[in-house]
Amino acid sequence: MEFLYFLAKTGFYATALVTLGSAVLVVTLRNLFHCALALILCLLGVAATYLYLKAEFLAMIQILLYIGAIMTLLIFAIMLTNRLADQSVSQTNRQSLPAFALLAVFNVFCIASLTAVPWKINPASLTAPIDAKILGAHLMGTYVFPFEIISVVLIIALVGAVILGRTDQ
Amino acid sequence: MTEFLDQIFIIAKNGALNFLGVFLPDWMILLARILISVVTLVAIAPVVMMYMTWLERKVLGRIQNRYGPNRVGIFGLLQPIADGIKMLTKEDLVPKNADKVIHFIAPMVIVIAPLLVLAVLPFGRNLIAADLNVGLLFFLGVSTFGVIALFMGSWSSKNKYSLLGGMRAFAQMISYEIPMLLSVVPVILTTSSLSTVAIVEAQLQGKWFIFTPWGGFASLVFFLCGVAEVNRTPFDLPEAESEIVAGFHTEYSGMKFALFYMAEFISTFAISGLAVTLFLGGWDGPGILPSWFWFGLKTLILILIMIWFRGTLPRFRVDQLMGFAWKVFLPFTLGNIFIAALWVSLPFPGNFIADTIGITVILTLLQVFNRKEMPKKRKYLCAN
Amino acid sequence: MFGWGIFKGMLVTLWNFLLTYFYPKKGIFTVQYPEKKIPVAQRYRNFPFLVYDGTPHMIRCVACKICEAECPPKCIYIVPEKDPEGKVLKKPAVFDIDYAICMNCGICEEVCPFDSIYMDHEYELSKYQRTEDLMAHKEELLKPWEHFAKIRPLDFERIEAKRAAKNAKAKPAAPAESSAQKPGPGLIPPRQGQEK
Amino acid sequence: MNPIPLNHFVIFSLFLFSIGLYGALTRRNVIGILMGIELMLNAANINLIAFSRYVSQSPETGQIFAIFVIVLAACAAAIGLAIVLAMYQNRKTVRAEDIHILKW
Repeated sequence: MEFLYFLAKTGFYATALVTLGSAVLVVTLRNLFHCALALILCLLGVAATYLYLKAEFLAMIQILLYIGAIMTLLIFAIMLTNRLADQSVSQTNRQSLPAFALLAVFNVFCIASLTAVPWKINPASLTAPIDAKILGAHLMGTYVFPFEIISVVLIIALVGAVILGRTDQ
Repeated sequence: MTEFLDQIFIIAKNGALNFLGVFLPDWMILLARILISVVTLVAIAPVVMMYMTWLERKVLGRIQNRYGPNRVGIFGLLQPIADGIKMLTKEDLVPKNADKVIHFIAPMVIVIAPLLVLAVLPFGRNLIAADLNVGLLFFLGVSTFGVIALFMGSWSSKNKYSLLGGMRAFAQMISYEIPMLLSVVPVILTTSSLSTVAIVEAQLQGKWFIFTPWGGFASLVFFLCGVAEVNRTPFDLPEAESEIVAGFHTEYSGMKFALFYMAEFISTFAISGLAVTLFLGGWDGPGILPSWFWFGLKTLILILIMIWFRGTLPRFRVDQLMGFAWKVFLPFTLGNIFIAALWVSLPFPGNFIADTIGITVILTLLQVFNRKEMPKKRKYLCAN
Repeated sequence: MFGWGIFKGMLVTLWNFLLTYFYPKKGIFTVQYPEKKIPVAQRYRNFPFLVYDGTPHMIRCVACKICEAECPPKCIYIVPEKDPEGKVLKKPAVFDIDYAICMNCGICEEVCPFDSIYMDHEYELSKYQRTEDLMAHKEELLKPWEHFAKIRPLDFERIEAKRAAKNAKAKPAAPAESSAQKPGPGLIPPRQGQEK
Repeated sequence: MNPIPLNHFVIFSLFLFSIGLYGALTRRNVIGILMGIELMLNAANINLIAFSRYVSQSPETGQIFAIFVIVLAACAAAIGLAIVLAMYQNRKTVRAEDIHILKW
């Protein structure tokens, strides 16, 4: 059985590579629609990492909400504004080099500090099963106030989006 | 005997695995166990699709007082194979300034979505490929995949008609996905579990959800949203030949077009299978016949109803199509969740009365608010 | 009620569906073409054919070329036979009808004084070449008089009666005047009557 | 069976976050910037769930926060795209550089 766990771990690194690869594609591709599809692949990779973290409910919510709702919105926006986005001109503005250098420094600094910290792993919570029922209980239990505020924020955001996007007849 | 027949596939699979176990390491056996169910599903789905096209052409023929295909094979049984060969030999056109990469990938991605859904369907007693405890959510998540793949197809072929068709299909599938999602919530509410196997177990011994007051209407809404999700008549505007050439798969020919076709039929099978699991008690049926037979029979009946729709109903106009989803289905399913909550919380006599009152209130409210759109009673002058 | 119209519509299709299985005579009317064929009406006319009595040499046509002159699209081509001395005989050596041009109007049948050309009921005439194969030569056109009796029995009786009367009159060498048309049993045969 | 060390998840989400940030900083098209932001939000989500699974006493808190983050990402995307559409209709441009004066 040892080989299977080895397979599972390599599986994680493979998904991580695929996700990072498609994330790089999102940032560098010229054609915006290809970027959106690369982003979808990246989101799928993130959903797969949730599965590795034994958060199935989150993985399904991610696929349903992120890819189903947000990406659909994004693709609609890309299509509506596609006539102006000419691909001939370079897609990145002048700050690309300094930004890249800064980020490289930031990464090196973060990795150095993060790997040095001895995380206190709590083995009990590693295998604790979390399914929709427990999440639901907590959402309705201890986190009911943020839950209500979120729904209010959602309503306001959607109404605002409709007013903003509406072409005044 | 019936127990043996009922579990015949499981016994066959275990037999094969024990046989393999002799000379394979045990972790390989675990992989083989998964592989067998995956391979059978991926092999069965196209065969089911082929013979659904045959069934559809025969039944549609009979509805229109003519024979269906009966030349190839005894009752036209080899017709799907003939269609397959025809599709394989047809030339595969790619438009000049189409987006080559996406145009090539789209048919592949659109077939993946319905195939993934089959993994979650409980075909018989412990005859399910992947018993996830988020099975239902998996189905709804994956069905959004078909929407994205459909848009990839229509956008990449850079053709006005396919873009228009793609836009309409996109809008239709999104606006019918929400009522579908909400019509499933009452089922989750009563069985308090997302796994499809638990849902079927909650409906054993004939206590199907379709007989409960909220279940009957929720199954109707789910089934109609399923028909819309699959782009079949009367919601087949996006690929209607009369409106916009052929909608999103205008620029596809040969095997790629066959893949779009296959995706539609496999998702028809998957959605009727799911409707059976959610509302018609999955594999629940009198013990004499095996459990997977009952699942097959009920799914076949639902598929026949969808074909029956195709033989009778005219097509919706675009605005009626959208209006129907947002003005009739959505408010009804929202109210239905409340009624299902009443059904679960109240004791036996109370919940029937409460539910019937609730449903009549909702239906009258719907009729009142949709008064404008409802077609007036036409008075034909030469009627008498 | 909201869905009543849809419900009635569905019942109609269900009724038709069941009809084709349990009461096929009323329901399904498809004729499986190659195995069974729909019988053609007597007055149906397709491309003409030449008649011969007994053996193909006894061809009735005397190459008088009236039909060639009368044919509107000019698709008939006749060359009379010549005996060794060069005298024109009363038989056609070459009698071609171009099926591609013929519009099967039936005028040649009406003008032919010797009852030698009639419209046929043969409709399975698909060929490979438009020019060579559709040019029907004399050999392909020749069909026995019994064939005509089989496909158009009523007309057969009427013409036989007319020919018999003409022969009887010709024998006593009385001057031939056109005998009154014997009123046949109604020129348009009722549809059921043709299956004798 | 030792699980995947926590550091690997943290480094993975760090890379994802920096790619997203790079995208948001350098992308010329506004929708490209929005995509960068989506990437950064996802990276944050991974961290939330990884830490709640490995370190915290009650593992479900991370997942609940992740749900809230997804919902808020949806609101942000909706508003962002509405702004993009309004910008596209009024100023006929999708490039971020053209919107550099605060008044209309």
